[in-house]
Amino acid sequence: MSERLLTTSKAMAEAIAQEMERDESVFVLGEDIGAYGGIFGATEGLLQKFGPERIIDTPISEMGFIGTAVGAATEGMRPIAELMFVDFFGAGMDQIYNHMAKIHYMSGGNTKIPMVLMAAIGGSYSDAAQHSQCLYSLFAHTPGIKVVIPASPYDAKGLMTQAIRDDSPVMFFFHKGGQGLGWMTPNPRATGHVPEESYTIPFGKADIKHEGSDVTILTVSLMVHRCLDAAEKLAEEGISAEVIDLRTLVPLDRETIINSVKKTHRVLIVDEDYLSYGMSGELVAIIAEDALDYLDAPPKRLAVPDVPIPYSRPMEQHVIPTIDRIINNVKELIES
Amino acid sequence: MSERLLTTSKAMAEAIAQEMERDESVFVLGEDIGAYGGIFGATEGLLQKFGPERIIDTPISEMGFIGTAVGAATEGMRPIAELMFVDFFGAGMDQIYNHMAKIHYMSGGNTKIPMVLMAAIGGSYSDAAQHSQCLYSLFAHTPGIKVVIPASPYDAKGLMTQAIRDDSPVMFFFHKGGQGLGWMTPNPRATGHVPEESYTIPFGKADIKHEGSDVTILTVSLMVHRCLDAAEKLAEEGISAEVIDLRTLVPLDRETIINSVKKTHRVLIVDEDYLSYGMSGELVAIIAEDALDYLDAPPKRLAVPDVPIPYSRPMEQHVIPTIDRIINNVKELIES
Amino acid sequence: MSLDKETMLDLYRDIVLIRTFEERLGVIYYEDKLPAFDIAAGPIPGEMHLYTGQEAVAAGVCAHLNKDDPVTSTHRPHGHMIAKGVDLNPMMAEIFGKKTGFCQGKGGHMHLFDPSIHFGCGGIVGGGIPHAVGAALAIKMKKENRVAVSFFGEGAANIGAFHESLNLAALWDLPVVFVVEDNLYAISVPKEASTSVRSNAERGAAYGIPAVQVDGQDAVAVYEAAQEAVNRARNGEGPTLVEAICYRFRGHFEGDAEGYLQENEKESWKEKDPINILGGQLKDQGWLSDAEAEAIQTEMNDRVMAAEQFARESPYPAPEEALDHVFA
Amino acid sequence: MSLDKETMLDLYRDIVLIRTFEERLGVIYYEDKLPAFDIAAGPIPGEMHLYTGQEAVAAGVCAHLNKDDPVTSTHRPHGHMIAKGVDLNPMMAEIFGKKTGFCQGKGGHMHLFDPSIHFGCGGIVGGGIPHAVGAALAIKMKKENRVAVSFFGEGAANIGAFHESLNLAALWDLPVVFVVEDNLYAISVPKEASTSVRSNAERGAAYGIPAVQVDGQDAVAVYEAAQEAVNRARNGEGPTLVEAICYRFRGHFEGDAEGYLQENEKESWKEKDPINILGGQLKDQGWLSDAEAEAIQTEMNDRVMAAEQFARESPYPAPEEALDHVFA
Ligand SMILES: Cc1ncc(C[n+]2csc(CCOP(=O)(O)OP(=O)(O)O)c2C)c(N)n1
Ligand SMILES: Cc1ncc(C[n+]2csc(CCOP(=O)(O)OP(=O)(O)O)c2C)c(N)n1
Ligand SMILES: [Mg+2]
Ligand SMILES: [Mg+2]
Repeated sequence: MSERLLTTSKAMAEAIAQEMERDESVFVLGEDIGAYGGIFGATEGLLQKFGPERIIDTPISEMGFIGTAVGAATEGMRPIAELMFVDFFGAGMDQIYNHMAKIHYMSGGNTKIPMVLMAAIGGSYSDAAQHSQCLYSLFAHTPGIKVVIPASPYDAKGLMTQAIRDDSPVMFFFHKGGQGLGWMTPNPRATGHVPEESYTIPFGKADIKHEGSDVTILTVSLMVHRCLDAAEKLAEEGISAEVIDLRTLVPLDRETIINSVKKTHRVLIVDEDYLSYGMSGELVAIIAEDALDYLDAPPKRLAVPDVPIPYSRPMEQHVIPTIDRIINNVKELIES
Repeated sequence: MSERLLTTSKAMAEAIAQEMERDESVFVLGEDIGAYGGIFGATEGLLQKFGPERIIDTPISEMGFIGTAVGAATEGMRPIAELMFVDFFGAGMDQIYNHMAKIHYMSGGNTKIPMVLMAAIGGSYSDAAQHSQCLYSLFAHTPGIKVVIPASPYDAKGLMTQAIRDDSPVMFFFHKGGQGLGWMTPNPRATGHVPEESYTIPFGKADIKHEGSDVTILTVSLMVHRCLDAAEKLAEEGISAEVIDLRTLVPLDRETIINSVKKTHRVLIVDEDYLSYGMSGELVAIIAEDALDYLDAPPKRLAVPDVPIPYSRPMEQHVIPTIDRIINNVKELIES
Repeated sequence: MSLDKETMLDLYRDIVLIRTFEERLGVIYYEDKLPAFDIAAGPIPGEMHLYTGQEAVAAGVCAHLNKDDPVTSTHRPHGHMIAKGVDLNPMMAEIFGKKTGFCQGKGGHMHLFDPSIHFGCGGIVGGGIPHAVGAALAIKMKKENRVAVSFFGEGAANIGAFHESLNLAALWDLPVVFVVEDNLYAISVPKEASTSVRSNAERGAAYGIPAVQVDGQDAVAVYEAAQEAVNRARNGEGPTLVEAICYRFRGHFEGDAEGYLQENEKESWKEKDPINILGGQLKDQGWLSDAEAEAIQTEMNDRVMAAEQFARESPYPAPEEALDHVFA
Repeated sequence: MSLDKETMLDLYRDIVLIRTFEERLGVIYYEDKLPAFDIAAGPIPGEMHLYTGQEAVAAGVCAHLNKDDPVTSTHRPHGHMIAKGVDLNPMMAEIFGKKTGFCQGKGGHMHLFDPSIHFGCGGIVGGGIPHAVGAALAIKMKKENRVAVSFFGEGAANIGAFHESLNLAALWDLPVVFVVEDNLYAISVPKEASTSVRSNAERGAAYGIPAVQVDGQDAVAVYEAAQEAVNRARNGEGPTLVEAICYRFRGHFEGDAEGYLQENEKESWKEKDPINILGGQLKDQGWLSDAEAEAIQTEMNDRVMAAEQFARESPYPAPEEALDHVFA
């Protein structure tokens, strides 16, 4: 009997639908999440299932509708707000940063904000500087927000269900190139087995998506796919790379990272976010803190080299990590 | 003949005044920067000198007036916008992040945004979670913004003059506790010699504010003051700490950092911003990349432990680095 | 002026209580801060924004609210919270940063949260307006007949969140009342320098929201305008914008030199003290004797003193508690 | 309908040029993307928002502008840029991501900057509105008599930046014209679901800004409304809000399935094609023969083809150029 295959976007929509059936207080709001089904398909079919009272198309008012979600959460609802592209965060950042993330703490725990803010990330399709960013590092730097970044349909469903049930604010980042959309570059890893019944994946558990012994590769999101492709090619050359999908940056699975580095003694971080003052630096730092003496070579970081994402294809491919550059970095690391 | 002493706020106002006299296209806009002289004194006396046409009090419209500054910059002006508390960035973040920082790049260099966005940072006076943040790491993570953080009146004037003359957007962060304001906790290091004539300090040059040989302390802003106090106390115990004031995070003076670490073999980073995914991680990362074999102990990070800033004094003092905790961290580092 | 004795006396008692609370804070705040003012020192460190002078607005609006009607407030929240019927002890304790405060010392004067009266506030201008919209949306989704109220200043009416919130509330026909307290200034910036129309009530039309301007120093006038607005919301007839013209008798925050004021401006406004206006109306009716006014003042002094004593005697949180409550 | 032949023919030529440019892009865009649509493939990858159907608005407004009048636009910028008098070659080259583009390939279709005509745009809704305010402030500070214009959609009128910008422009009495192009939708969200008033012109009163609604399919009507607005700004009489009711004949972006449309909605709007409306008016006057119309179409075909050829023959930037231009 064959497994049921789903795209990531359908896996997300299924998780949301199952939680909405389970819990009346769950609802979704955002731009084009109703009739359109979400620009990236994350809410496809939900309007038909649950109607406009619980699947609410909003005006272009990020500050307003994210703040609305925060306010509804203080009154016992469990809102899911979609930001569409994460690049639009700036239009609603005050509500994200000073309210969603801080109210529970400022209230000494007497006021909970159980909400999910989901957003599409990433580039490699020439959408340029204002529609191709990742930015998860910004939010991982913010106390009070859990940061979830699935890289497979299975993880997307389990982590979304977990996020909706969590009593803290969760930002859920999905990569446009990993949704399995008909209009994006085909990506076999965007479709996979997803159980029909509801299930959760705990936060703070990284997933070793490819075991290896020569080098540890730490990454998230679409870069997991590229690192897996790279690992397969490297295997053909006898290089054994361990690809760790962190899955959540907050909480972070420090233990899995450190154990792998202690095993391989070499680490490459692959990050589609900007290089400096972000995820890649933090990961190097915790390794230097907990596994300094195990390192046979300086950790390497492959990330967007502190430039906005350029439009033109040759330039964009130069700044977003590619399979070839991942392979080359691993080889340099092995040789060093 | 005795040196002229100035507070940091007066040094900033003097730099702005001298540049406004020098260049007609320089003007200031923001909330309470006119008659009030800026909540933190950075524009004191400017309204009287230059009038309301060039010293413009704005409504509470961060998105509007920061975007106004961006637009004026595209038409040849050199605006200085004051955000008051950096904590308010969220109300104008889209203009900062997607426009101020990116227009020059997106335009292929055909459109310059020569503007300064200045903001007060920091806590230690019980202003709680929404008025005590530092957040410079967020902006240092953003390609296209230069990040300047002076720690003395002399540096404040020279770096402000440099910032105003720079053709790229500059964010200028000054610490409330370092302004030398009459209503803040007295801070001798907030007053110092400032030459009357105009001068500049180049970006990307860290300043070794206290030479030492046993341990390197990397820091910025008010934490420079606390690290200097700590270094003096440590000296009495025969521990020689080198305190490096980074002064600008973008560009970063990698060379001075690496050279010091190669000399001391031990490094402590003291950061009033949140611990994870920020400045402290980036600094550890570049040291691990360039000086791994010189480290006699894992680098240490003393920063706000990923919590919002609590209001109540005992809790706030527990999360913002203090002289005592700096001293203890140095000793642990020496002993390890 | 058509209210019954009970109602007017309740308003009067609220106003006197708020005034007494604020003026007492205005004394405590300076303990150990002078002679050389140090904002970080004393039993109540940090910024302090007092509501003295605007009491009639909070009292007149909250008189129509039940404990379970959500209210969002600002950096100047004490009056709204007291009018909403808060327990003064944990409120004062929070302002003192004590473990017995509503927020266990994490919030302080600008960040007071009391779920038992559905009250929240914050230090970011405009930040609370969308929260009231969200609370009203929750109410509508649950088919309850509660009403959400958002208080904010005329300065906040120029920030984007105001526009987005009023549009959403009108679009979705939500049970929410927006109360603009126009006290003429945003810190030092006068309304003429911040607001392109004479009255924020004129902005209701941009959303199809009924709007009304009222004398914010006159509790009865506020009461009547708020009654209509709250009833409209409770009856499912959507949002209202209430603009109350008022004045703060103290600086924007304690320590404000107020160099931006016109000469005699404050003095002339003090002739419109809400306590005297309402007190006069009560006395005209023969509903309040000097002795009764005395008695009310004494009662409120006692209540505030009791709260102060509770706060002073309460312990501080342990330093390590700073690490709690980041996540639920 | 009171314009002279020259003016009307100029409008007609602008509209035909924009239409020809957009419809050609609508063909090129799909090269190498089909049969299985891949947004990343082909000579023009990424999103593509075309202006077809709304040409009369750009033409009617920009007819009153000089090269040095700043214009800020949106994610749907081609029409405004062409009406502003752009050189088509570097514009097309930028859309192709070539080194010869205005932005050397860094911007692309949503991020076109040409300082020689003081034009900028961007992909963030509402992002350009404050830029026009800032440009107008610069003009006022320099005591010039230029005028800034900001184009944006009815969807953008619900974001905070709209509110803040109009308030600032009115407060400071700036030479700026705000043009809301109401094409009934923000992607899939119809105006009724996004806007709490029938007409955004009603929102001018919230800022004391004169506002006018005009038929955006009728170039002459737009021209006349814009004339008054631009003159008002040039004469130092402050901002104006112009609302143009219009319709996009293609999806929000290429690839849009448009499942959200009403039946026959688009067909009926196509009866209001700005080319036919203006063309009809010209023909009624005897100012445009079929042959002349043909000739204009042919000329515009040639211009667009020349730009396309220039773009296709231009080199791509070198990959390493991605590292340039982060800082000035
Ligand atoms: C987004 C934001 N910008 C600026 C500030 C600084 N600030 C605090 S209160 C205030 C004035 C508020 O004026 P108004 O809304 O009229 O309220 P009032 O103080 O008069 O009661 C300002 C500018 C802030 N807290 N938040
Ligand atoms: C701040 C922000 N939110 C959302 C989007 C996504 N988005 C791009 S265009 C668009 C619709 C804009 O509608 P409108 O302003 O009416 O312009 P139109 O597309 O109709 O020309 C949306 C929601 C964005 N680019 N920026
Ligand atoms: Mg006010
Ligand atoms: Mg539209």
